[in-house]
Amino acid sequence: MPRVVVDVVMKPEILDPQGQAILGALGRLGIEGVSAVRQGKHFELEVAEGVSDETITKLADTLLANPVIEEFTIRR
Amino acid sequence: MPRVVVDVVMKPEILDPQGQAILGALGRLGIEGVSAVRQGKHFELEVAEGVSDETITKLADTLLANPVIEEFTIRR
Amino acid sequence: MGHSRQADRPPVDTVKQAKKSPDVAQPFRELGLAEDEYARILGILGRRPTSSELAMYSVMWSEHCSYKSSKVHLRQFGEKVPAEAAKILLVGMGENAGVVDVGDGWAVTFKIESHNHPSYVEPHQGAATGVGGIVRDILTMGARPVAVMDALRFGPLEAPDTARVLPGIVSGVGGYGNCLGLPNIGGEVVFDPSYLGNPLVNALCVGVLRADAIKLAKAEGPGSKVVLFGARTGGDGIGGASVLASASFETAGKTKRPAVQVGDPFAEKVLIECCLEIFAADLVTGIQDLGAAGLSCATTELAAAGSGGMEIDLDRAPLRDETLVPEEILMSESQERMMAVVTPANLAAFMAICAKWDVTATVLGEVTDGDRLIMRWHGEKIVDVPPRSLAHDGPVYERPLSRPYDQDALNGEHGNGLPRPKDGDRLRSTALRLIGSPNLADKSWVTDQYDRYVLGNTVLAQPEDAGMIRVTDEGTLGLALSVDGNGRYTRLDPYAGAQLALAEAYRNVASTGARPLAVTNCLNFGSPEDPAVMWQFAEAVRGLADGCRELGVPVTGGNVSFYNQTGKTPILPTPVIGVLGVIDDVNRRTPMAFQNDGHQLYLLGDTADEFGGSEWAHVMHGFLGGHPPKVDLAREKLLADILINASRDGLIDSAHDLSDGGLFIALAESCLRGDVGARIVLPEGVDPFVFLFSESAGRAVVAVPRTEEVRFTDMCTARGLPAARIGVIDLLENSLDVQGQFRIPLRELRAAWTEPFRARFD
Amino acid sequence: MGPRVGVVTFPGSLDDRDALRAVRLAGAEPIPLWHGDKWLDNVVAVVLPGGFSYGDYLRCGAIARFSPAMESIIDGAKHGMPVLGICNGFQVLCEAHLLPGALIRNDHRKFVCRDQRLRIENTSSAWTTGYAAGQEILVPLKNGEGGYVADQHTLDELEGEGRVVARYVGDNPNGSYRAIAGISNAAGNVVGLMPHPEHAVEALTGPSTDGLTFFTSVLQQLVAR
Ligand SMILES: Nc1ncnc2c1ncn2[C@@H]1O[C@H](COP(=O)(O)OP(=O)(O)O)[C@@H](O)[C@H]1O
Ligand SMILES: [Mg+2]
Repeated sequence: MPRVVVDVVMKPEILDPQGQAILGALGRLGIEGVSAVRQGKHFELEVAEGVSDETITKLADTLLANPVIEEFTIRR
Repeated sequence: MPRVVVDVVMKPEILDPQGQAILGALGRLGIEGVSAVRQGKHFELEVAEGVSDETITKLADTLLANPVIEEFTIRR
Repeated sequence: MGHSRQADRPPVDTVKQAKKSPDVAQPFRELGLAEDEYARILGILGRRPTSSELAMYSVMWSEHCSYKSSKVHLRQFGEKVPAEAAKILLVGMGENAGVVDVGDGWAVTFKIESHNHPSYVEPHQGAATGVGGIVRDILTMGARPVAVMDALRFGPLEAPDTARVLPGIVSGVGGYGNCLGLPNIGGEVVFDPSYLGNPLVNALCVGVLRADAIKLAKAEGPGSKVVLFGARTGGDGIGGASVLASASFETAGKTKRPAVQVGDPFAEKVLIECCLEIFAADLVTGIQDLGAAGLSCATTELAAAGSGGMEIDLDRAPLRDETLVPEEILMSESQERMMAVVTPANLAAFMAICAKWDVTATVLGEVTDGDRLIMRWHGEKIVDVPPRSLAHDGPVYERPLSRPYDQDALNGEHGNGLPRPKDGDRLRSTALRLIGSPNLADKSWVTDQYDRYVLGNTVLAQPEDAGMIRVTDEGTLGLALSVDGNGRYTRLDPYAGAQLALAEAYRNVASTGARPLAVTNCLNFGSPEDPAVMWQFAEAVRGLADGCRELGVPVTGGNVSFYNQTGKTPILPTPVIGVLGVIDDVNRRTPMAFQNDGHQLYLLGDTADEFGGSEWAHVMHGFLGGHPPKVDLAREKLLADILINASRDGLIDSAHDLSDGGLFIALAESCLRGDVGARIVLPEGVDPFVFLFSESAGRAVVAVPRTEEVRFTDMCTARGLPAARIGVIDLLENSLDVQGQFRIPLRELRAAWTEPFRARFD
Repeated sequence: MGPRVGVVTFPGSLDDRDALRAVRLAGAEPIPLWHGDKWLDNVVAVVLPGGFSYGDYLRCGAIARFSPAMESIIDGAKHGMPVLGICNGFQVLCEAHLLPGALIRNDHRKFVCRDQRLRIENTSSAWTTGYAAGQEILVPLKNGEGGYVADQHTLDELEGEGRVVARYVGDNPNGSYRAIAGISNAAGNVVGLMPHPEHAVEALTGPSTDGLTFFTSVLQQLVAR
């Protein structure tokens, strides 16, 4: 069954407190070379053959992401 | 600056309440053809040129994912 | 990366530029300024404003920040301040929040504020940042925030959009408050069609401090540093509160900035602890939170309250988004930021505490002995204004008012002809319909998402009449708080409606045994440009000011929210009133639950045939008309006295005030809370329907141990408060039995009460 | 004053004051500890309190686990020092691998605050000796991510070794596997608990005083030693 992946991240101009917290922890872990972290959501959907791109987009736009503050990408 | 993506999902044997809830909502939205949803986390890291695969793996394994319940994939 | 983008930007408008090009057309209208307001700015400055100055005037003179439509009315709170206020008011209206003296060297600051519009756009973040904002107001006074409350209004429970808005708002209020570690001790959830396109989110915070440790928003002492600390400044909320991002920003190549702010409760929690440590070490001479109008507001208010001026290097502000232009930085409403004035001697210690808490802190400039607020951007002067002209000398309007065209018709339509239940069976089904209606139903679906235990000082919380907290665990001093409002009553009579809201909150506080002390308010209305709305507003303020004077409780602060409407249709006028009370010994608190077998139930107060604006008329007939219940504030005072004395002397072991839904609902709630039954005997000659469901004000039900009955009734008789014995608590009964009429098993009652929310949202 | 019992404050800890109060009411000397200090100030037992350390960003407890204080606590725990993790503290202990399994989002996906009945199933851990086996207690529960999960093998092992310290009675409030509310390590000195005993230590402010026994239990142990 085909799998579709939808990744949702905060719009770049919106605060991403989680990314900030992770970046802080990296320092304490002694991991270097990472200059920015953004955290988002990752969805893996199993869809039937015929499901259209429009359907997936509608799904992402209404349910998986909040378009007021987030944006998404779809990978099939 | 190179970007690395780490996706983290729950191991299949662990209950995923958020994925379940989305599946339930799909029915109510009248979207058909989706048979399973898993929700995970999506990280976008900006890393310096020289950062090795090992470093990223260590980062994912010790911080970004909890190996007790989660598994991860890395895309560079 | 910053540099290449910098090249795309239009040159920054400077004071020099403004002098050289007096005739440049400026987008003041798009920024919400009227022609005459713009002319006034030209007069104040003697030249055209720079675009940064224009941005500042536009946000500072917005309705939200300047109170230009409400100011002339709000003055009454000061003019009619009750004599009692002199004894307790340490800081009055006008500061971030009022402060009252509660004894034992302790002071309390509390305030309620709206976040209605953002919560409609993005329910979770809108509500969350509403809580965040009010908590910072309280913190700014030098207090430790100790509890929050939330008064919420939604469209009909069954409306599809309510399923979007309500869960998001509740998770936002809970998510932010829980993460700050502040117990939520009460609030309201009310449904009415008028709120469908415009929900209300009113958040209250209360804080405690030592009476000698109050902090003020004031920049004093030339040479003192102006420090911005907390979160970095981003582009969020520009256009959220008061203006829309204008054409001038589009020329900077911007797509639209997000209209909502996103909150980071963790950052705020850390900021709170950091500030409290800074206060404890006495390191600031003035402090201000950044809320609406962000840096514009903080700098001008600090400077305006001081005796000197201020100079700021705006380019030092740490940014989250390097592309922001000065105008945007000045207007940004990024959350979790504070501004402090710190003497050079204290600066190092101040910075060390910030570092300990990992809080970014940056010196932006300093206090001067001049009288101007000056800002520079990479060395060029972009702002040079008299700060008081922004903070205090904004426009003031006496907006036209007129009684709504339908007011007389509304009041004339009494609804006396509405069919009333006449026999026991019909009274029973009415009772079940009411307790299972959204406004009266169990709210624990909402309140179970709020932490009420954290800090370990919560003595009473929802669903009690008022929340109560212990000030410290080393003493017994306690605070009680209730928030109430009734839009339907206020629509029928705004003067009385505001007083009824005040009376209800006052009565709720007294029901717990605490003495009401002070008032805060959040006035939610439609457009001030609509004379009918303005009349409602003026009447409500007059009613509240008169009511506070009569009850002897001063208004210490509050908030006005206008433009609550869908299209041209305003919401029901909704003043939400918060009353703070004090109790010497929290161990003497009176809970609402019926507990002990055989204790006698007394109804205090008078019951008249009053159904105007009632839940019964609303639920059973969808009807609104007539007049709200009569207001008798002298009676409210007497009732409160009796409730307080009875609690202190141990004469009662439960009390519950009567409000929406009347006596039956109060009895049902007390039975369900204690999980015990009661037998009710209707007094001779009463109309059972009126007795059970009328919403007459000034009433409460108390449970009196048999041993205290004589003392209690003697006290009521001596003071002239009607007290009628109406029944007894019956542990074996397991039902609410209204003898001769109907009997409802508690299980059935509870099922009806909990059904609406679970069925809708689970 | 009794033995010194430490309570760690992480950025975002919320119930640290409550835990200090519970320690005091139990008769021990409460010692506040700062997450950034490795030095544990001569405490003989440690409580990791509830809250949202580091905002619960990433995963609850994931970032707190790497603090300097935790390094010392992990070390101490391995040498038998009693450690109690409450709510967020439980999450930190799982992230630190001092306890098996993990805590995930409640199955109903809402934060829940309610008075919860628990059954104490293990009375030999350092923190539960004062209870009677099978005793039912009432304490507040408040969490958004309180669902205890582990693989079958681990669950069976926990059950087999009697390391399920407390179980939810009545409705499972968060979808925890096998209604598990708390567990201990094999040695019994480290206990993680999702509900909040520190909020049930005074009749005035809690639903009961049943929670106090967690703190008096450890005290008796320490004094007996
Ligand atoms: N949004 C809310 N947040 C917190 N507590 C609430 C909320 N809504 C209602 N409550 C609580 O539920 C109880 C019942 O509410 P309500 O019927 O409005 O009380 P009252 O009529 O006494 O003012 C009160 O304790 C109130 O504080
Ligand atoms: Mg009440």
